[in-house]
Amino acid sequence: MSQALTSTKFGKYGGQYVPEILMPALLELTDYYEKYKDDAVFNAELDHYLKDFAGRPSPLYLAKNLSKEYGIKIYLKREDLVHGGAHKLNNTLGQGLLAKYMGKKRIIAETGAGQHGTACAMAGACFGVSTEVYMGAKDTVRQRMNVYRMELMGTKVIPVKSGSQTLKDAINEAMRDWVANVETTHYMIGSVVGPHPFPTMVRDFQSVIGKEVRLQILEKEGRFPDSIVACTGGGSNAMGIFHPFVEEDVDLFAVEAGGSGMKTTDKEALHSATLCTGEDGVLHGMRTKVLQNKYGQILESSSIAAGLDYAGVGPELAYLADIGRLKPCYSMDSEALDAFHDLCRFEGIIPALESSHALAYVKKAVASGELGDIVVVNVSGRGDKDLETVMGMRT
Amino acid sequence: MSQALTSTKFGKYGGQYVPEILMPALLELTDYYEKYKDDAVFNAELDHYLKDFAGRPSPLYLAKNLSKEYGIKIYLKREDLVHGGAHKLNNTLGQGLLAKYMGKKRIIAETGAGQHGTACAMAGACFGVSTEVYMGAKDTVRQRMNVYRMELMGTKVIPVKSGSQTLKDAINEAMRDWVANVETTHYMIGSVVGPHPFPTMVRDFQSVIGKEVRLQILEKEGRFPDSIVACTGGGSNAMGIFHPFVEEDVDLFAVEAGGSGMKTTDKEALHSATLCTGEDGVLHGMRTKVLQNKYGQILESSSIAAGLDYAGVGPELAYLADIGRLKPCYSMDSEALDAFHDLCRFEGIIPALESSHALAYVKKAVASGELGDIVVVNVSGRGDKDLETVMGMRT
Amino acid sequence: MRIAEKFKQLKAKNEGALIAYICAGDPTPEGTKEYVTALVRGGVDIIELGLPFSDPVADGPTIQAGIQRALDGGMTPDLYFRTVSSLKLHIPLIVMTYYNLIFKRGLEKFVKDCAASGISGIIVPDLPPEESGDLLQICRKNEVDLIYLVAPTTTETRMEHILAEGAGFIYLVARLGVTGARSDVATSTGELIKRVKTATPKAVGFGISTGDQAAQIIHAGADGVIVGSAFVNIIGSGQDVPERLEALAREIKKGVISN
Amino acid sequence: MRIAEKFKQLKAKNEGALIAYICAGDPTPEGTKEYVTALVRGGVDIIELGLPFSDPVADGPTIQAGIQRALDGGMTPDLYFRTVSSLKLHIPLIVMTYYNLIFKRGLEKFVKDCAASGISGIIVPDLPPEESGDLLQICRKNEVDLIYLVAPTTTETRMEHILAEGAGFIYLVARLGVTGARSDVATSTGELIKRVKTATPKAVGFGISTGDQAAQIIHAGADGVIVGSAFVNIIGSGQDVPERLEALAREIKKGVISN
Ligand SMILES: Cc1ncc(COP(=O)(O)O)c(C=O)c1O
Ligand SMILES: Cc1ncc(COP(=O)(O)O)c(C=O)c1O
Repeated sequence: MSQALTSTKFGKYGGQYVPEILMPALLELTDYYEKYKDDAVFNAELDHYLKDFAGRPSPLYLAKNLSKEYGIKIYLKREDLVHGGAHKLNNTLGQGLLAKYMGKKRIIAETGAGQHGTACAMAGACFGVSTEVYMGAKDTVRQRMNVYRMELMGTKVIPVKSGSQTLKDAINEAMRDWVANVETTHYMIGSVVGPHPFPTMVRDFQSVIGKEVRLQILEKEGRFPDSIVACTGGGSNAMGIFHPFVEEDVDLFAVEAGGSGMKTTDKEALHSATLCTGEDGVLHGMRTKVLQNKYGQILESSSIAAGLDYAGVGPELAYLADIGRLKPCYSMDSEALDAFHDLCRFEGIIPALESSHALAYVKKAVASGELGDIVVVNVSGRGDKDLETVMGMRT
Repeated sequence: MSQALTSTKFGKYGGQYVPEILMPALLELTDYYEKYKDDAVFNAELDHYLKDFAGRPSPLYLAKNLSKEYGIKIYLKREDLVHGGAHKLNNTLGQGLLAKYMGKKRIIAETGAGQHGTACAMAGACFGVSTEVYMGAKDTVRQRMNVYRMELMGTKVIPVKSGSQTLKDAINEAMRDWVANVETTHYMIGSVVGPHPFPTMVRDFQSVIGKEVRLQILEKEGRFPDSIVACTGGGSNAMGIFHPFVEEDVDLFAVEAGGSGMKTTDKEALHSATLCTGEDGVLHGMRTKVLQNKYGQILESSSIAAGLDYAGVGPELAYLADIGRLKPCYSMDSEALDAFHDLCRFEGIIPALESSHALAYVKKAVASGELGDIVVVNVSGRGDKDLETVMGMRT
Repeated sequence: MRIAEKFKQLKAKNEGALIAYICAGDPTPEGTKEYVTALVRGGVDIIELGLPFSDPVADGPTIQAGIQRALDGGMTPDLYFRTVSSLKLHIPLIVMTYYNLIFKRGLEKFVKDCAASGISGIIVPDLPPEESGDLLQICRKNEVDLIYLVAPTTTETRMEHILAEGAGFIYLVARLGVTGARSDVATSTGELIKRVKTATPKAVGFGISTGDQAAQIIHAGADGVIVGSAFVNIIGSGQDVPERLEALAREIKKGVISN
Repeated sequence: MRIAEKFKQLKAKNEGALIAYICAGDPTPEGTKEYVTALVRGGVDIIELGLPFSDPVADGPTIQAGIQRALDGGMTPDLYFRTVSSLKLHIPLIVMTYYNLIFKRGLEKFVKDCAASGISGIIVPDLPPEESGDLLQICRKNEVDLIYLVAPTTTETRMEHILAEGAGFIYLVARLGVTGARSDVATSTGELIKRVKTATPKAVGFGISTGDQAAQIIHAGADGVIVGSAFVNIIGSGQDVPERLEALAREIKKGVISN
């Protein structure tokens, strides 16, 4: 078993910290994934759905007005234009198709704000697989439109009343369901988190983002960008755009949510900056950086951007941060809001609050010169889902 | 002047029924449009924005599940994936760029549900032109999220308190503004309506839809479809997809809103089926089919789909209907809702209620065989904007 | 009475014309007769009686409100012609309305109804010369004047054409914008009056509400002024309407004869 | 007392083992001592004392609630070891917790604290053998048993490996799912018991709450049963807790000796 072991980790991070019941399912999933990952038929079918259903490739847009405003050449990777309004569908189409190939009759998933849940519902309807999504009871109230979107597409949304009734608890509950129904059910994790093979598999499915950027930026600039900036919750949009550049001379910036302040108490963090401030731990099946107290109890994280509000982070990001290949950084709630307004006003694009964290970092980092001359920012999603939140901030 | 006259009409429809003040502006606009319409630089710039900003080309998606369900091969033209969530941006980018070339400092527009207004706000921000949008006061309340979207992008939304406080009155008010500020201001009409050159110009800007379909369907089927179905309010998404096929052997179906019933009183119509039931008249600068009472007073129209809720229709559609080149038809509110749910459930795509009228017609027309074997349906927009409406219908 | 005749009379007296607009049926069909009478008492030379249309794009808030009151009060084209027939005025009467009401009634019938009910001119603010060929022919046949508008934006070529076709008087739009009372006279107004070179009388409208403004405009070379919103405002107030209509008419009329 | 010794004693008496789980600190640290004593009085052979973790993915609603009460009551790893040290039991004590608490404390320190406070075994439901190499070595060095779980889904190859490594007893997961009391015995349970061929004692957990179920399981060839949710339910009720814990323990114990 030590052979499989080596490939489950990124340095010391990653692994498979799950109940014994699930181990065979993870091994089965790994086998199927290995088998289809480079399979021509599988990839042709996936490409078809990415193109005609999801609307890929998403554009790489030179934001002229914002570039002028911020004083650096800014390209926006337009994941906001992907069906459903975020990069999340890249992953659910990949996993959905794999689940179909595996003969799974049922898909379960967790969701925080509802973006991943919506993407699951879309994939579920598209592939005709019955889908159930766990969502913190608090989140089902805060994001009732997304609940409704999922229901419209035939997905059952199950409110989770345990713990803090948010994303972390939804993951816990989805894992419990998986433990009970592992033989018929595929658990569709929504980011580069969880036990192996999820972090690798989700990264690969999301790498379509970075692969497109490679071609697009060469066409537009004849060279790679100096830097790439992406917001980081679990880290899937970040790894998706970073991965194809890891071997290149391009600086990578993973922007976490600084929340309302970089402080923590014994039970909660006022932020979600796991790479920046978390400590090594084991959560949701993986070893990674975790927001935890001195005993190892997981903290409740927070952020104005529901999609970044997570106490863990993908193990590969923890590894890349450790070896200095990416720079972990953060933007505060207020900075993200400011950048949100900038992109709306200067470019006519309403970004997700998650993506606004990446934009905010560009705004403040320009002065230091660390971003170079040309930066690509991953606009991981559109902000329509955030309008109520932003309206609530108006004074 | 009789020479210009000939080109302003489609048969007996169209023309320029506007106050004298505006005539020179219409002539100027016509001149500029004639000049840039085939200009290589203008078109290269427009193509750039359509591609990188708007996300074109939009996919042509074979809806396998729905095809099976309805019993006919259904392709969906995915305008729902265009930036902003509808086809409207194709037009506002075109007019916005033209306004910039014309040196206009200000853009005004009318909007009903807010889709065209949002598209104007996007174009305005993108091109850095100050933008103001007239919107019926009732609509500003019903569609407050769209009001907020426009405001976020720096557009001023002006509530119109006259008349029925909806789209018709917003158009009236925008025309009044234009009359007062015609020298500095471009009036960005949102559909193939209004005085010449708008019906022609907007059709041309929207024709990108049909041009893409030509290439896409040839690639997928090696032939043109038997029929194309599009919902019709003002008629811009319909003309946009129809126009490149008018000379081909493809049947065209313009689906109007049958509302809650095909009846009218002296003041209002329970529907918006102008092509189907309207009579010749003159409204908003054009001669066309109009919903009016026996004296020629314009009726208040109605539809569950705000974007179809209009008492007029583009003059070219009236002409094509008269000569038998397109078939006017309608779907009721309830049929549209039913088709809306079908597309959500079977395909994981939430269509706009406008577009749902086109889908509903396909559902009921299949039996007659009039659609042939392969139909293309224009999914003119996404339904996120309609969730509140549909939720309100749940019992 | 034909419009040309009226202008000839006034010219003889060296007076400018006061043309008063109110909307038929605002707020009731009966009210209109009373108000027209009051205006005539006040010295108005020509009455321009609006036939209310549901979507009056050339009108500002004041007249829109008047039109709405008229529609709510039940005014229709049929009733309009009956009302007009019963007026029995000794001054010219002009109908001002939007094209769809004419179109829907049928051009021929509409113009014949005008002629039969004593209307001597038609103003259609949304019908530029490009679209008015049919109506013009029918008007000529029936000896009803189709009155054209010119605006500060009207180009020279268009101006020539309009002046060649226009009958009754030329309606000079004083400023860019819609109808509505203003307190000043736009500088563009004087320029426009100079640009319009024609033997046909020139009357200036849009924004005139006082005797002073009227005097300035006549002084600048116009043959008459058209006043609408100022009267409709009074009707809208509902207070001492006939008396105040008469008084305002008298004041403005003083302005147009003061030269 | 070492776990193996306990099983040997029971084997000699031809008795099955009753292993009782409750969560330390539920609902207060003091309560735990009282409840453990009650369970021992009821005839429990081994105590499995949960160290509460914030995110217990392998546990069902009943035990989650117990864990939440314990955390709210202020239970921490430090306090846990102090509490355990003061228990002074004459039967084996096992800690059941999730890996992050062990990891955070430091594997070495955690195991030493176990040994020092009289804990003879460790169960970590989210630590499969693939990830447990380090902990296993440290456990062996400190003579603490690392108890492995096998499940109905465990394949033959994995089973072999687990049986080779496991110490104390093998924890057989009776059914797919999380902890929680059930009224039946899954058919998969019997099959699993047969599949697990080892000299190490086999104890079956997940879903057992009655003496009848316990009897069936022992009859099927297991060496012991693990009962958790049924006890935690009693604690959750807050009513006559010690008495009812003791009574239930006695009933189930009767089941495991009835063979
Ligand atoms: C738009 C958007 N961006 C980013 C994220 C964060 O996820 P990840 O870090 O996996 O990209 C989310 C999660 O919901 C999201 O909706
Ligand atoms: C999604 C969508 N479809 C259709 C329409 C109707 O407009 P048109 O008939 O001009 O395409 C609208 C108008 O707002 C719309 O938003």
